[in-house]
Amino acid sequence: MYFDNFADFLAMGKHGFYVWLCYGITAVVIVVNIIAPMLQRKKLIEQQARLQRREKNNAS
Amino acid sequence: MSLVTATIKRDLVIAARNPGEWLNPLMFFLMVLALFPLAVDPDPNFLAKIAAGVVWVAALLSTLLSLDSLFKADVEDGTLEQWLASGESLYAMALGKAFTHWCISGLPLTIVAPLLALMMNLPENAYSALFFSLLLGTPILSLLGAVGAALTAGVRSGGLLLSLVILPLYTPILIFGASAVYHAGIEMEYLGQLGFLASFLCMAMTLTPFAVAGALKLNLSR
Amino acid sequence: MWEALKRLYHRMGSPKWFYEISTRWLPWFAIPAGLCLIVGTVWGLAFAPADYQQGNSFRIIYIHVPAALLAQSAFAMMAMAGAVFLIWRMKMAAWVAASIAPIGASFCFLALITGAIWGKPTWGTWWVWDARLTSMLLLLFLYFGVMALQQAMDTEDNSAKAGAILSLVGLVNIPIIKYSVDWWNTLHQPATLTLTEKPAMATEMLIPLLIMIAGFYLLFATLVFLRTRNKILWHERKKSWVNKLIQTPAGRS
Amino acid sequence: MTPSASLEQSNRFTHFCDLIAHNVSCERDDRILFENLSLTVQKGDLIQLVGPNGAGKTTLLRLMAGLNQDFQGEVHWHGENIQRCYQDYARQRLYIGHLSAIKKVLTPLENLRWFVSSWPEVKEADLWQALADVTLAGYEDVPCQQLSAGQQRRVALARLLVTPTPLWILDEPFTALDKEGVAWLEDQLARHVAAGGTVLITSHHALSDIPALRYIELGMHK
Repeated sequence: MYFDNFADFLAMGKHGFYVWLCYGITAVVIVVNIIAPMLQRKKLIEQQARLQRREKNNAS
Repeated sequence: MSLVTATIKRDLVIAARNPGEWLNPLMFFLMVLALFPLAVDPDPNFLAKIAAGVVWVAALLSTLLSLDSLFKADVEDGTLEQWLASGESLYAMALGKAFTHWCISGLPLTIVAPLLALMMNLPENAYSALFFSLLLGTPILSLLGAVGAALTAGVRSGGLLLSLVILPLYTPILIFGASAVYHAGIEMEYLGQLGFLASFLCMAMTLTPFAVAGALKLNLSR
Repeated sequence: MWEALKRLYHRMGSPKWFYEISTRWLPWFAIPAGLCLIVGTVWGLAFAPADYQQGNSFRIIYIHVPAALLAQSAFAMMAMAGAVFLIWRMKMAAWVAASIAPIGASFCFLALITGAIWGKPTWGTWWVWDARLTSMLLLLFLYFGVMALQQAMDTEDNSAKAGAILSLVGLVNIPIIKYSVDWWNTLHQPATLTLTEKPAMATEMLIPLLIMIAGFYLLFATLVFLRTRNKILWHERKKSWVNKLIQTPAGRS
Repeated sequence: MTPSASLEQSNRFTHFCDLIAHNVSCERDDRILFENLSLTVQKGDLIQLVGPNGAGKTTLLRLMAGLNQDFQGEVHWHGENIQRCYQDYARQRLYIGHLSAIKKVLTPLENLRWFVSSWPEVKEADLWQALADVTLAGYEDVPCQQLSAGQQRRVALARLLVTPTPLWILDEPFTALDKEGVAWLEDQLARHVAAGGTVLITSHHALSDIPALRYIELGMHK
């Protein structure tokens, strides 16, 4: 480990704010990029399943 | 007379009968130029320093203004369909249209710009650079612009989209054009920049018509 | 050999095949991506030495550089997919291109924002018209243009074609833009402290960077898979294999 | 209108080749317009495509004209795919879409001159005669924006009289025409097929008896 203790690690030698801000934003962007298509997929499937049920009901 | 030359002639006649088509961008050019001294600083020395860039930015914006209508009317009234029906190459047609656009936007601008540069207190030795950089640069603006105009011709509010699509592609021309004028103003060599513009022009003349032709076909499939 | 390639190509063109293969491949991209990102981040943040000039702010490089690299190559990939669609009219390619666009744009945005944040401690200001940042900004505009066109036309096919044409024009222009911006930058700014340019990077700094780059590319592949799969589901929603898939609980996960 | 002229021309189109659609299928936005449709168009044919709105009449017409390449199957002319001999094909067929490609600031004569620019053999005097035949004598130098919709349509249709093509492909040509105009156009169609020409037409208008008339009905596919 490059840093002596955890507080030093957080402080990043006065640059903590910038470094952690960057990593934070990156994490948010990545998570949004992962979650968005997953939610979309869920919605798609639910929508399609509902449509199928309706068609089945209409047919019978 | 082939359809391409006939179309160039026809479009020029139309522009002659609708002077607004080429006068409005010119007026716009003048007005944008007038805004800078008002908004920033009318000090002659300061104006001389920014003149090169301002003239080029204004030229670029006013070209953009007239681009929106380049293909729109032709798409809407069926002219485009007739081009394709004629069996004439769309590549030649794209070059022809870009040429007409340059005749009614870039060419008048190139002629007028040195006069207007007086108002911006452009250094004396920069005039020839301004003229030649615009002479080489504005055709590229028309060619690249034709790509954007063809892509957005069928889109309802295409004007805004057009600028979004085209402006990033315009940056190299702006950089080299403005820098040629700036360098000439401080008595430095500027042939290099003009050389770049000339080579961009050659590239644009050979490559962009492909993209324009492809984009025009999109507006046909109905 | 040629026959095998042709067969592979035809299979790639089949949405069902792509969906099934991506189901199998997805973990093989997602898990290494996660591992690389975690290892790279921890290594880069905690174990790599600080830069002698920039101090710890230099650790932003582990995001900035991979994001910038990825944003550029994603544009190229998007243009290639667009070309495949234009030439062979393979719909799959159009869907892949449409999936890449927002992902590429978000990495481009990341590169920009991390560059700006990094600029504050390095240059003392959030934004400097640095060559790299400027061309990144223009790349972001290009992405926006492509994305806007991909939704602008009245039919989906035409929108995809328009986006593909612009991305190809953009691909030809990117080197020109980059060159001109570099040239302009050296002209107007005396060589000051640049963000990332270093003659040689120490190995203990370089290794986590390489890991992060690998992680970003793997993540990118995962994200493209996720988005393309959704597009397949939507376009093939009337086909029987999708219907079957929806009815089975396994298909939902 | 000059009845004697076209009778003399009887069988003037000796070189007409069959236009054949082989198993063409077309879908738009996941909807099948037609499937495995085959159609042979021979010398002297007058074929009217009929069917409800959205049945794909215009699409079929456009792909027979070579304007639309987004379909399965092949269209042959002269035994060759029309896309492969497109320039030759384009010179042998006249396509008039429902957009008339008339520029409003130009006069009928100027518009007509543009239309025929792909056929250098057409003489200026023919254009004047054609405009007189569509009862636009005296309007030659009036900008088209001052003409009615029907008159503008006549300008577009005046091309039928001057372009020397054996194959006419017309999309809804009766739109906006008055009674006399309709009669005139029907007469022209009859003359053209009698002279050995060929017509492919979409129209909701019921054509009066022309011996050569055939119908192709397009239905609505689900």
